[in-house]
Amino acid sequence: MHRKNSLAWLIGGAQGSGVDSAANLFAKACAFGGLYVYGQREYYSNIMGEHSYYQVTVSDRPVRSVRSYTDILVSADAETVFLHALEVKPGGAILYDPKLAETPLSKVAALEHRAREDIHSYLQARGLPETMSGMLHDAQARGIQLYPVPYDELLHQMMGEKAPQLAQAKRIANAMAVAASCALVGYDIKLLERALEDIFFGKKKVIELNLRACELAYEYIGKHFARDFPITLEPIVANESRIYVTGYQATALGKLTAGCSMQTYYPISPATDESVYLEAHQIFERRGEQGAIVVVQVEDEIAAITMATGAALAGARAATSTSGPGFSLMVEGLGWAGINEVPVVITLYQRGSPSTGMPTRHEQGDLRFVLHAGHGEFPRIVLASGDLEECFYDAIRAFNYAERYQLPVIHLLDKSLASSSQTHPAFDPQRAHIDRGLLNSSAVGESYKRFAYTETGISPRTVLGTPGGIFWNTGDEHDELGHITEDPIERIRMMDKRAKKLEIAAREIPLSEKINIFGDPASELIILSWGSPKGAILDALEALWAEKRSVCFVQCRLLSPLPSDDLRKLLERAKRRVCIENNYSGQFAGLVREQTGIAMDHLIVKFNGRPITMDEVYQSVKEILLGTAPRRMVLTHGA
Amino acid sequence: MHRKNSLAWLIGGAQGSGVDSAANLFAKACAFGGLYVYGQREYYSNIMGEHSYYQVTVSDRPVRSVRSYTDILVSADAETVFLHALEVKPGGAILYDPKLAETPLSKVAALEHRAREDIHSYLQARGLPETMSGMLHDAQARGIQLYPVPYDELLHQMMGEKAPQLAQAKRIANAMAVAASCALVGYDIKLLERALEDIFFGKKKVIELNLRACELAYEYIGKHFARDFPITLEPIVANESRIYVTGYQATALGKLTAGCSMQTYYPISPATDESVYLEAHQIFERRGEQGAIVVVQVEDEIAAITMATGAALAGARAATSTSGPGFSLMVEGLGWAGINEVPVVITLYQRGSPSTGMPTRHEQGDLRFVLHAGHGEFPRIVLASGDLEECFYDAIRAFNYAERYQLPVIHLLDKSLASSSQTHPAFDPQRAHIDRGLLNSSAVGESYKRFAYTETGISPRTVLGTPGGIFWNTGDEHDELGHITEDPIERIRMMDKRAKKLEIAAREIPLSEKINIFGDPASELIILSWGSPKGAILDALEALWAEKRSVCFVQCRLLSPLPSDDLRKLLERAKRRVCIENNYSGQFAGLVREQTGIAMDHLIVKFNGRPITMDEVYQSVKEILLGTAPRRMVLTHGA
Amino acid sequence: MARKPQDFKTPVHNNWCPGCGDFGILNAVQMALAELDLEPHRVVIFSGIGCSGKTPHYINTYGIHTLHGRVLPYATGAKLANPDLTVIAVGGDGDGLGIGAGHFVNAGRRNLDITYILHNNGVYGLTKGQASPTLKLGVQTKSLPQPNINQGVNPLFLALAAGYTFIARSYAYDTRHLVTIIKQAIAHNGSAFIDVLQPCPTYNDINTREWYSGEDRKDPQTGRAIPRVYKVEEQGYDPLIKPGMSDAEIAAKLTRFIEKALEWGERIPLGILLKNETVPSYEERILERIPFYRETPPARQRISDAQGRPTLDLAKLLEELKVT
Amino acid sequence: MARKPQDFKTPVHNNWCPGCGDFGILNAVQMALAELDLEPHRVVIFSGIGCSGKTPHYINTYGIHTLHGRVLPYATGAKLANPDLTVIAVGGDGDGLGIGAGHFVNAGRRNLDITYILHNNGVYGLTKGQASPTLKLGVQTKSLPQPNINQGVNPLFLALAAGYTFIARSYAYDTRHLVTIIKQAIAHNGSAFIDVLQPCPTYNDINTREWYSGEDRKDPQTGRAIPRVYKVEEQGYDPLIKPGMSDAEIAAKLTRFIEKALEWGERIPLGILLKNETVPSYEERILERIPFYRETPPARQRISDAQGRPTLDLAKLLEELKVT
Ligand SMILES: Cc1ncc(C[n+]2csc(CCOP(=O)(O)OP(=O)(O)O)c2C)c(N)n1
Ligand SMILES: Cc1ncc(C[n+]2csc(CCOP(=O)(O)OP(=O)(O)O)c2C)c(N)n1
Ligand code: SF4
Ligand code: SF4
Ligand SMILES: [Mg+2]
Ligand SMILES: [Mg+2]
Repeated sequence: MHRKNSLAWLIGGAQGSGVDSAANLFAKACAFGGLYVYGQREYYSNIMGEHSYYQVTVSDRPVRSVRSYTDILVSADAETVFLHALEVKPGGAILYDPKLAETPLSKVAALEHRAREDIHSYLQARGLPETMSGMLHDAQARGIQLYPVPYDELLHQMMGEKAPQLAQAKRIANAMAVAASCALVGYDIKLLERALEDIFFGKKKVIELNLRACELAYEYIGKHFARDFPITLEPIVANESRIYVTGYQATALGKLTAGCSMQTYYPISPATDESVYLEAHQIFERRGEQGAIVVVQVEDEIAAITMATGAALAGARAATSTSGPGFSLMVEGLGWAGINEVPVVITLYQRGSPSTGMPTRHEQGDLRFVLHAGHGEFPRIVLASGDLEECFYDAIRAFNYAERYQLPVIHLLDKSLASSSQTHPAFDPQRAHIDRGLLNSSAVGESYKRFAYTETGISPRTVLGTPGGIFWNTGDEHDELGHITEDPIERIRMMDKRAKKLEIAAREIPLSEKINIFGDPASELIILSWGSPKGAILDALEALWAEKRSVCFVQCRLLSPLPSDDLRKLLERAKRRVCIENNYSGQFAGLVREQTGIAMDHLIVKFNGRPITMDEVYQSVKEILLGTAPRRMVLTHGA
Repeated sequence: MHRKNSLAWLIGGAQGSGVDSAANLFAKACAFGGLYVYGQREYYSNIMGEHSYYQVTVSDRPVRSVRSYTDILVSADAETVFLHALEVKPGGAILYDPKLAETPLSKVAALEHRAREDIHSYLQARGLPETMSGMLHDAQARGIQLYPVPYDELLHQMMGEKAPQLAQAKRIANAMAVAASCALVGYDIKLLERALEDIFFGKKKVIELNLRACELAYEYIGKHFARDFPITLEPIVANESRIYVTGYQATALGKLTAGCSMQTYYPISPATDESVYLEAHQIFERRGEQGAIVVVQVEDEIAAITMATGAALAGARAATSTSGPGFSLMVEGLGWAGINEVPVVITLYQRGSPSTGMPTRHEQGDLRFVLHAGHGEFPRIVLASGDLEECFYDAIRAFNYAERYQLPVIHLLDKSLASSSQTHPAFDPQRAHIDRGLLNSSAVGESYKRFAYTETGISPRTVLGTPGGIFWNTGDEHDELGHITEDPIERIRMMDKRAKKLEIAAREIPLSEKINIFGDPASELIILSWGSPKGAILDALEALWAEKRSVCFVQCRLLSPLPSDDLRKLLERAKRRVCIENNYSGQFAGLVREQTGIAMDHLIVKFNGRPITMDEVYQSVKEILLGTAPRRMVLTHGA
Repeated sequence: MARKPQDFKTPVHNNWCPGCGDFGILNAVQMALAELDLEPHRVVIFSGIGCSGKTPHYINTYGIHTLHGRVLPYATGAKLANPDLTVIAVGGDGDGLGIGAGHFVNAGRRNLDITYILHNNGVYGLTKGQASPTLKLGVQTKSLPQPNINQGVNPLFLALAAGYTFIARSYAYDTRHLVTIIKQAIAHNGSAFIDVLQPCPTYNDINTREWYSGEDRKDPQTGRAIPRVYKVEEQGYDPLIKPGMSDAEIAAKLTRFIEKALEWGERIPLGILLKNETVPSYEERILERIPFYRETPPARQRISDAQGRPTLDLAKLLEELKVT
Repeated sequence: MARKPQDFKTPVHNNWCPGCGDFGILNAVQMALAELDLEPHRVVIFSGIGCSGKTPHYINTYGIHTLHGRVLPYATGAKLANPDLTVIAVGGDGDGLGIGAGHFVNAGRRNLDITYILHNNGVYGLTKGQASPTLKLGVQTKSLPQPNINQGVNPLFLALAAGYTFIARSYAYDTRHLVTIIKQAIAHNGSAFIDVLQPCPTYNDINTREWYSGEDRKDPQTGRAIPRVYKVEEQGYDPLIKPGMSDAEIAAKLTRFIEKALEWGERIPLGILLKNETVPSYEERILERIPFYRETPPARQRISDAQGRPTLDLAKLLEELKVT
């Protein structure tokens, strides 16, 4: 069966050998052709040598998630074949270097013990040799086409004695594999050329070298293999200005748009990339003048949150960006910002946890923690983005909420968002608005009270350095001036005042910023979720709707204050409810039950460190609809 | 109306002026007379000068809480009269130093702004002078008897020129006030003498000096005032061996009994006292040999938890003790202990929060935080003691749970427990049992796997130094040996294994250690609570039951794993349900709803930094029974 | 019209113990601010947690009483966001060198233009007298049940190792001296650290006012106490390291500094012990990256127009991501 | 039968980059353990987080890979609980002197008998090459977009300020030297600190193997590289401070130490720079409090009998609380 413009592509190889760049090359080549692209990177907490891979989904319709299967597997090493061959769909292809074909399983040093055992059993059970070709034979038997491409030979043929060194050769070979992929699906090599020019911008020699190698590989496929691959890609016309953007970039761009002028950070995966990107773009244009963000690499995450808070007190829009272990260290600082009503933004990229966990893997395991982090009780706003567009606009909102309600805001993201890339209509600053709340930037007079009791609990704010605006802060309970008090009545008033702000926020924030509803809430089944599963759910929904399944998806974006009334109303009416989350216990389902009293009928969780795929959602939802699903379903896809 | 052996006594004065010692003296004098005593200390986060006070409830039946009113107010300074006179019941007494009578309100420098304003309005409204005597006049008008005692004169009379210095004189005057109180209620001065001897054990001169001064004060009351005070105290016979113990001591004694041999701490109120007590008792007797606990004051709470964890790995029963801000810093270490299945005990004394909050004040605001502290998900056991007996036995249980289920255990206490003292039957080591779980203390052979998958999720443990027991630990996800893995399937297995342990704990821990039920669950109203409100609730229950009110009290002691099925069954059948907590949002009520689906009909909360009194419970529960109560009631008693 | 110390006082009730050295430091800060004639709203006092942590509440400038051990990163954040502020950090020895030691070391590496005043009383005052990191090994103050089991850390030495470019010591009861030092510390362009010997009469009965002033060792002839503290400037000590000095000259300076830093017990040096002008301040380093940092630091960026529209030229940034 | 380095290896796949200095340190630790003929189960290797943090997994002794920056308190806890263990802590420079600087300073104050090996590569390896606290101001490694904005901290100097009683430096590629140093560090009764220069070929292209061995400055005559690193012991440097030395002798030792500690760039000293035997170890200090600590340390207390009954004589403790 021939398919046009719909492809699941995967490249795998050793960390540090250029797998990402190759994937980026392929993705951009597709994107330049007007196709929609979604890419997701998987890698070890390691600098060189461990297995990494990159999945790219390409389509002529928007795509937002990875697939459980692969159409074309590009293997930069034997390990990739061992680990991913079984994901390749019948009718799909495996590209590989024939010189690796006889690599025995035992020589693939970096393989995980469990994986090695499983592959061993698999091959043994089938009487196949425990080598890469054993795997390939098996694949072929399952209807997969094999494409051996002798990269070295082609390179030598092209360069003769001047063939590049091993490390560089690997990188070029990866680019050649991309070219071979293009050849397979009949995609115009001109677009690959454009991608090369874009990626190696300005580096003429590199472009030329890569291009020639790519051409050779492209031709090689044409010459040596039948043109019978059932999937083709063709450029289409895009009637919009589109970017190919990664999650951490989208967030960083949102921060810059919001006017974030100071970011502190301590390196940590997968949050670091955002800060590095910001630092690389520390100087930029503002209307009529130059703008800048001061990015500070600090000594630890305690310094990160406290320094950002200090900057916020001085009037800067300030943020810090981190992941689980770092956030764990920020908890005390969060409480201080809470009691002192300081608008500070914490961007939290969740990752595989607990503890050091799986530093470069995906999870949504920190929801409950961020809601309750810090001893005692103080208001905070927590919002979770579900895709790259939301990363951008929510990053702006985070600062608005922080300043309007004078409290710490946690912008909840995760590894999957951070390291996925997507083609997307260019972000529109016109849709962004900056709300600095009750901020007095000039003299306010003798009797200024930073924490004056007001109707809304929000007191007009000054920043350090404002004439006539002197205030005091303390982590202790305080009076309206900000001086320490242990008076039991003042205490009650101050607690009420702070709590009030969250009530106001719950009332003022429009529903559209709290919840997204896709489909008809009166459907057979309501899928409830938050954060990054959105993409896979939406992709699955399309397929389900195409089959006329009655399913609705409610995405919750505001997690504190939780729109409990709205959720209750939606869920009460539902016939069946399922919550989908990337964690062990179904934290969001618990939260919803706590605040609405409504329990889920089903829970779909995944906690193996990999994001949920479209197919997993599709399958498990279908099981629920068919009535064959258990209450709790654990998804397991991913190498 | 005459009352025998039932008294609410309160002494107030400047921090550092001996108020505590005087209260201790009075309490012990009563306790030596076989009476039941409950004492509660209130003080500022300050070393000298701020207002502190101490409430003592005395009775011939067990008492477990403070009262909202005072029968005898002993004022060591004018501030005490300004702050507490209104709490004195008609028929009660105020003891004071007549030389302070004309102290104007404006001269009481340490008064809180809000309190000053209120007292000002109060006196002004009544046309009274803004002095201590203004307050006293008002009291008298309300039927309170005044007892001026000229301490200085009496002291001078006794010692002439040799009268002690100011600071010491204050302390002696406080002892004299205790003696005067005894005289008022006709309590035998011999028992006061015994208390003096006990407290100043061995310091002959001090005892003598205080005793003589006390005698003078005692006589002074007899000579100058009518013997018409309506309350009397009389010794009764105690048929048991009883101790007068403070919460932090009870916990420390539990730890020592449990065999805790290493405690790390960083000073913090109100947790420090426990560590100081342990250090003071670092050497003790074990059957047949000497025992010791190594108490280490470390550089911060991060070091406290990590060092204790290191000690636990080496096989010591190890603990650390802290309060909110300290716990906030321990969160990352907690997660590491969780993923590495290290039995470590954290004793958490909750205090007024958030942030630095009210460091020496009471609150139960950390429940949700301890349940979810740490990024990601890992099992922990959380148990909360409700009184001093539970402090002792739970401290032992904490270690047993930790070692049996190989996980961090949080023993949740609070300021009220830490600083309340109570007469109590001597703790019984016979009731204590030590369970070290699956601990291999000798060679286990070549193939030892620290994290071997088992039926229960619990793997036999070795400690550092065990021959043949070598293992590895890492904060990363790991395989059975403890080596890093990012394998998605190994990951699922390890998460399941760890989670399993909590299921086993939930099954194995007997109901009696999870829940206490007082009264008939089929009553009109079920009171749900956890932790220190227990005392006030039980004291109120007695009064309510005496009035034949149909009320039952369910105290939850195990908070993780929450005995949700048991709670659900109890609550489902209830006609009405109220949850009583010392926090703002009713955290436990939320937890119960999350895990049982059952919402409370009423919530009684208190968050002004003071513990709940018996009268507050009595009043508010009665309102509920009468149907006049709002859904959420905020208690406010306390100066 | 020049300011008076009175202008820097607040009506907040002070609850330090009578005779506490903190009073001397408080007064000195207020006098220094007055003598420098700084506008109160341009000054921010940051503090940690402890008795000393209450200082900002008693001073009529912006006052930020932060978390235990975290005074330096908070102060750093504010100063980075608005370099026009005069930023002073104060805190206890437990705060700064116990729980806060990591920040102390790492702040030294920045050389940001702030002043850090350490209230060195040898104890954790507010938690009732446990040994602080500066208390010497084996010393037993009255609040300790047993002699101190840890070595004391030398704040001056540690400050040098960390990279502070202005290192001084003063004494809480010599207000005049302390005022002079604080003024110079504020004037110094870089991180200034002042180790202030601060008697805690309540818990530390070893390093008392009497001990510092040598009441226990009177001159047998005059009967006068021979103070332990003395001023290095009176001995012609020159703390200045300036551009152009040879390596040998600098090495000699450091050697003298270390000699002084190690003195304790019988003779305790006070004064400016190091003033290194050869190290660029953090602000100068930022200027290398962001040339207009001084004019529009983070706190003064015009991030939106009157309508609340972002001023950022996003299109330019999107350029490099464009695919169609 | 003497042990071999091989006995201390595990089959775990090592995933450091080719040429990483960590290999040299790993080998040296294994060789030192073998040469000291230590029983594997009596040794515990603790590590922080970073590339270096993976070390314990490659060593066949108890191996505890802890949290970022916390290696010292974990190690301290184990050693305190069971002083019979040989405890070695290893970790990165970011780990130890960035996020862990507070513990580094405060562990120095204890002088507990442990060995701490710092993998000093000037970068945060595992997070892709950001500047670590030891990287010098203005240096730009290939992983940095701009020159380093912070001053580098001097680990040796900081160790001295903190109170370590054994301070040495070695070089990852001079395994023999490193083995000798590690053995002496383990033998030292007190806190031993070894600053190991560890090239990170992936991210640090400044302090490379070639740089340390002076490949950029060849002797014009012989054509041989003139190494930057040299051994102080070859120059007759004597690091020992021992009981009975006069103050002046000690001061002279410290001055020489500081001279050496400050050398960098053209000449980089390796070797034991300080070995102070005048400071009691933490164990000795505990023994002052608990005389039987060595026989029954926390990990070896008999806390219950065979029936699980507590052995504590509680009655005695209750005595002082008794009222009836
Ligand atoms: C994280 C944390 N741990 C512990 C405390 C409790 N605490 C309050 S003050 C203090 C010590 C104060 O000592 P120091 O810093 O020397 O200041 P001083 O009181 O002597 O001025 C401590 C440990 C706290 N507030 N926060
Ligand atoms: C609390 C916390 N913050 C951040 C990280 C992320 N992290 C992992 S390794 C590392 C730095 C490692 O650098 P270094 O200590 O120098 O060790 P190296 O990799 O160079 O050996 C960081 C910041 C973490 N694991 N934990
Ligand atoms: S305890 Fe010491 S430092 Fe604190 S206020 Fe009292 S005297 Fe000052
Ligand atoms: S990044 Fe550097 S330190 Fe880490 S393994 Fe590679 S070479 Fe070694
Ligand atoms: Mg102090
Ligand atoms: Mg490093």
